[in-house]
Amino acid sequence: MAKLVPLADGIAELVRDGDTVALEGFTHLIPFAAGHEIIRQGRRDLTLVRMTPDVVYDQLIGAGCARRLVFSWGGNPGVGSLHRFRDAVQNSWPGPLELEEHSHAGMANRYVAGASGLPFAVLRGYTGTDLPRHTTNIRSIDCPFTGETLTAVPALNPDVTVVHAQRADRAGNVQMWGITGVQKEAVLAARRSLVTVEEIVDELTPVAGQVVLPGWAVTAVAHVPGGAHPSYAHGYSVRDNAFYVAWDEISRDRDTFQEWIARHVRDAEVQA
Amino acid sequence: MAKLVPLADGIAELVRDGDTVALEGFTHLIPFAAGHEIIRQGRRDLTLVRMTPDVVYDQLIGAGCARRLVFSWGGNPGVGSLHRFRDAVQNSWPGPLELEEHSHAGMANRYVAGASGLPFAVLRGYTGTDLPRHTTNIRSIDCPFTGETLTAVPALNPDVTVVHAQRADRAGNVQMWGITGVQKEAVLAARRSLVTVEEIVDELTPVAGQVVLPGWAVTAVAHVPGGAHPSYAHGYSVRDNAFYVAWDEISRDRDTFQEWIARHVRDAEVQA
Amino acid sequence: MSEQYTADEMMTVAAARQLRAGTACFVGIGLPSTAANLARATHAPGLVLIYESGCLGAKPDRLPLSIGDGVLADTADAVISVPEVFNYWLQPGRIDVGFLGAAQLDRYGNINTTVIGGEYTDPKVRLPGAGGAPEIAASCGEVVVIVRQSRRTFTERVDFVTSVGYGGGPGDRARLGLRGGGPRTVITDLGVLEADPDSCELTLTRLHPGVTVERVREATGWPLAVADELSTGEPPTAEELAVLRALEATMRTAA
Amino acid sequence: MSEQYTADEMMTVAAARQLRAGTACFVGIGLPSTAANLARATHAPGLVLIYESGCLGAKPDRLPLSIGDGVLADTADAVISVPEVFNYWLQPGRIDVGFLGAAQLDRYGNINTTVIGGEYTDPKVRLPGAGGAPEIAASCGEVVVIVRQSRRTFTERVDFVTSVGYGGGPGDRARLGLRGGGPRTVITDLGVLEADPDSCELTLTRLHPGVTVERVREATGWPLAVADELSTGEPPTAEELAVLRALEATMRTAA
Repeated sequence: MAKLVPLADGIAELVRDGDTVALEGFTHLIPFAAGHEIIRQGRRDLTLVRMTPDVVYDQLIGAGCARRLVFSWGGNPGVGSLHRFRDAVQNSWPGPLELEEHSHAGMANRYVAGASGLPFAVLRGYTGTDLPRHTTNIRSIDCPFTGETLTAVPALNPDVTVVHAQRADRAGNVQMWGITGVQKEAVLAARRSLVTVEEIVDELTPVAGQVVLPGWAVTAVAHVPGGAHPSYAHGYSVRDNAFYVAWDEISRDRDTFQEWIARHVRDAEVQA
Repeated sequence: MAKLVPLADGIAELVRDGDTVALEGFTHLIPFAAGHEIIRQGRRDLTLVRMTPDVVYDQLIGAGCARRLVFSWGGNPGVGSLHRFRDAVQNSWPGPLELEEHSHAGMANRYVAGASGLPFAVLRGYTGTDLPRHTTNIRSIDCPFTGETLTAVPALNPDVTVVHAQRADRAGNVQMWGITGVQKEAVLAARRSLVTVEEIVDELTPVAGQVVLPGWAVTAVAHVPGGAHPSYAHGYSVRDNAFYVAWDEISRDRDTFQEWIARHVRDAEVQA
Repeated sequence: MSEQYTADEMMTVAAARQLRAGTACFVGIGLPSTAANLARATHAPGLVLIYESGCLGAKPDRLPLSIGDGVLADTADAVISVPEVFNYWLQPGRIDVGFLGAAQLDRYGNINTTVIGGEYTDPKVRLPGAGGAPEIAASCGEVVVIVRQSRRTFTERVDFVTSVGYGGGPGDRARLGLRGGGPRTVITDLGVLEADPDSCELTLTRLHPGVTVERVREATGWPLAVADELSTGEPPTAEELAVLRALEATMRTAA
Repeated sequence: MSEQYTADEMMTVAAARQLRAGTACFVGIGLPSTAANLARATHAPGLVLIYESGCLGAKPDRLPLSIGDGVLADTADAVISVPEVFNYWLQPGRIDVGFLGAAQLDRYGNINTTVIGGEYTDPKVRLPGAGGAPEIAASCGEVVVIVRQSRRTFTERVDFVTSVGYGGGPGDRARLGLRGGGPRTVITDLGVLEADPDSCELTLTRLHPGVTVERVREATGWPLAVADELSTGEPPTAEELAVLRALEATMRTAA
């Protein structure tokens, strides 16, 4: 059964310096509060894994938590570039950022292999692109029946995956709905997992489109209402699109970014 | 968009002599009425594919529709043997039945590969068993990253898959819920598909646990209330366990079986 | 304590006692499902039942009549697709205990549920086949086999290896790359056999009350290993019997 | 007909006109989503919109602000996982039309959205990267590229091949095993380019009203092929403009 823990304790216990960490959530249900707690606790040398390094990874990268990024699309959705990500890649600020770059199909399948206890996944992907030239983690494989050549990618098995969900019950069973992305796979692929939730309830009433993660497959659950802001939790909040737009300005300049992190993350009043 | 058709027309158009046919449904939602229509129309030389050749395939085999069976568990669930299946294998009655035998994990992954447009699937399976000795459709494959040896099975791509579902709307969008087994994969893996449904509605209201197949991914839909009997449709009917028990007696003897098929299938009053 | 009970009831109760709360258990219909539900209704309320139809954490209030019984979907924590059961839950080793039956079983716990006698293509008896068993046997933390004991079933050599136990003996599971622990325990209507940690051979470690070693030997088609410290199991308690019979009554009512 | 409109509006309208009812279309946020929703609201109400966030058959009544906008999940025929989008829907070739943007594009429709200038490990400009594009480009029945035309974007050689068009020319897609049709059409703010069926080279086939061939040549970083029968597209109709502007207004309100 998943333990119910305060967010700070969950991060302290489950996310360690040097870990491979996946914060997933596809536009919806992005675990921003957990990302901020990682910054507050000053984690270092993380390998950050995520299909779409959104503003949450821009913040972690700019705050100096990351050594390496494994990803498939690094932008501010609907707005433009991630300036901290770009500054790290182009100017090694605040430090160098090693990249391992994939396509969405490749990343999704890497999580699927990880969740399935397989060492690799097979897909029709990457062929003819320049992506395989920059990592040994994209290889070819021949079908043992037809002889056709396909692409193989290795399983992703993060040390810890963090996701946000709408609800959990007291046994740590987690329920999410709306766009649920690759979260089930990311949690099941990980050695440890932390789920932040909008609400803890006595009983999970069924919802159409729900994904349920049984408590015995989750390490810890933290009650963090609003923990996806500026992303959203379907049925609880709406996406703060204005913040995503504002982030473009905040993040463009190193000083402005650092002031924002100091005020809104490092020195922020945090619930116990 | 899927066409709405009478069952007889759907079978006449989509199921042809010599076809590879999958009727799926895992205990729940087994398309019995469609199976009976295949018998009535006298299809021959079918390769029948199904994880659990239940009573429905016992009937098709006994009625002489099948030349070959691809499966992973051939029993009368909770009751015992499938006598027509056994008689075909042990005594070639009413004709010889070629077998290709897998495990559930292998069959499920063969459908997944078929639905995914891949020629094969990889799993940890079959190792050390005698199953690979009897088919060339179970082979080994090495992970291009770790060197570990795993098992490969080829994709299943039936000529036609038939499933039963609770509801469809007039555009042929199909909705099923409860235990949904491998039906989505079986439909998506097939070249053509027919879905029989309990009800045609103006609008599909969301249901927890639903699987929705968009009408543009389905070939035809037929309105066949009760079309899963003696299996069941969650929310519409309950499993006729007494029939499954009675089938043991009906099917044990060739003559009793043939009388039953004559009376209840071949000469049955069928809705238009 | 002194109530009358059948050998099958003793077998089911012994199987239920193997299961501990907080573990996840892959159950098939029949004796495994009865035993698992008995455990959940008595000493192991937190036992997580997983049915291959896709029901994770099913909590049926009656015995399901098939692995696709609606009561399983209605009471499950999550209902998932069949590919997901095998790929995301069984294969990675998330399931602690797998329950299997057997038509034939050898001293290394290799199981046959496929064909008996004759050639594979022309068998004397055609059985249902593999189902989920090969991968349950491969991947669960441990396997518990429930099977009535007789010379026909407990054979020197199985006619077909449907599910691998310890193969030909020590080291074979590792050589084959099977990651689960294998058949640690075989529960029969006569007693309990456990795989010897060194030889991997199934060894009689416990007799059900009133059963003699001689009787178990007679029901075994190979020279049976018997533990030095052979114990006798407790008969079913009044509560175990009452709950078991109430569960079985729900099955008759529903059918 | 004689209303004022911008070059971007013309581009969006031209893209929308490419889409036919009854086809399934993989759309990203921005111009593709606007064009697809314009098509659905005008001549192609039966157009099936697929967003990589997992929304199949989304029918938003306003423009979504991200591919994970709640309005997409609320109005979709089905919401599925991201692995399922790529494995069950895109990869097997179920999707007729894929819409892509580009930071750089060459004459064979090869697309760069990864890095510009410098080395890959030390680029002048780091772009977002691949996302779903490589497999959209590989597997959709055909690809429509929407991109503003300039020498910076329409380059002799892309700095990084993120998504393959026709590779180095005829036969390359087949050699690479890419099963979709590739970039048949490129719609820009100046006109429409189509891949020549023989040479695979992007060829100017249509100008937007008021645009000259000379202007398109100047905005192209390679010697541009021009069709013998060069047509001029219709300007946006009053209805197209009204619907487009109403859609874009919903975006401003929501943000």
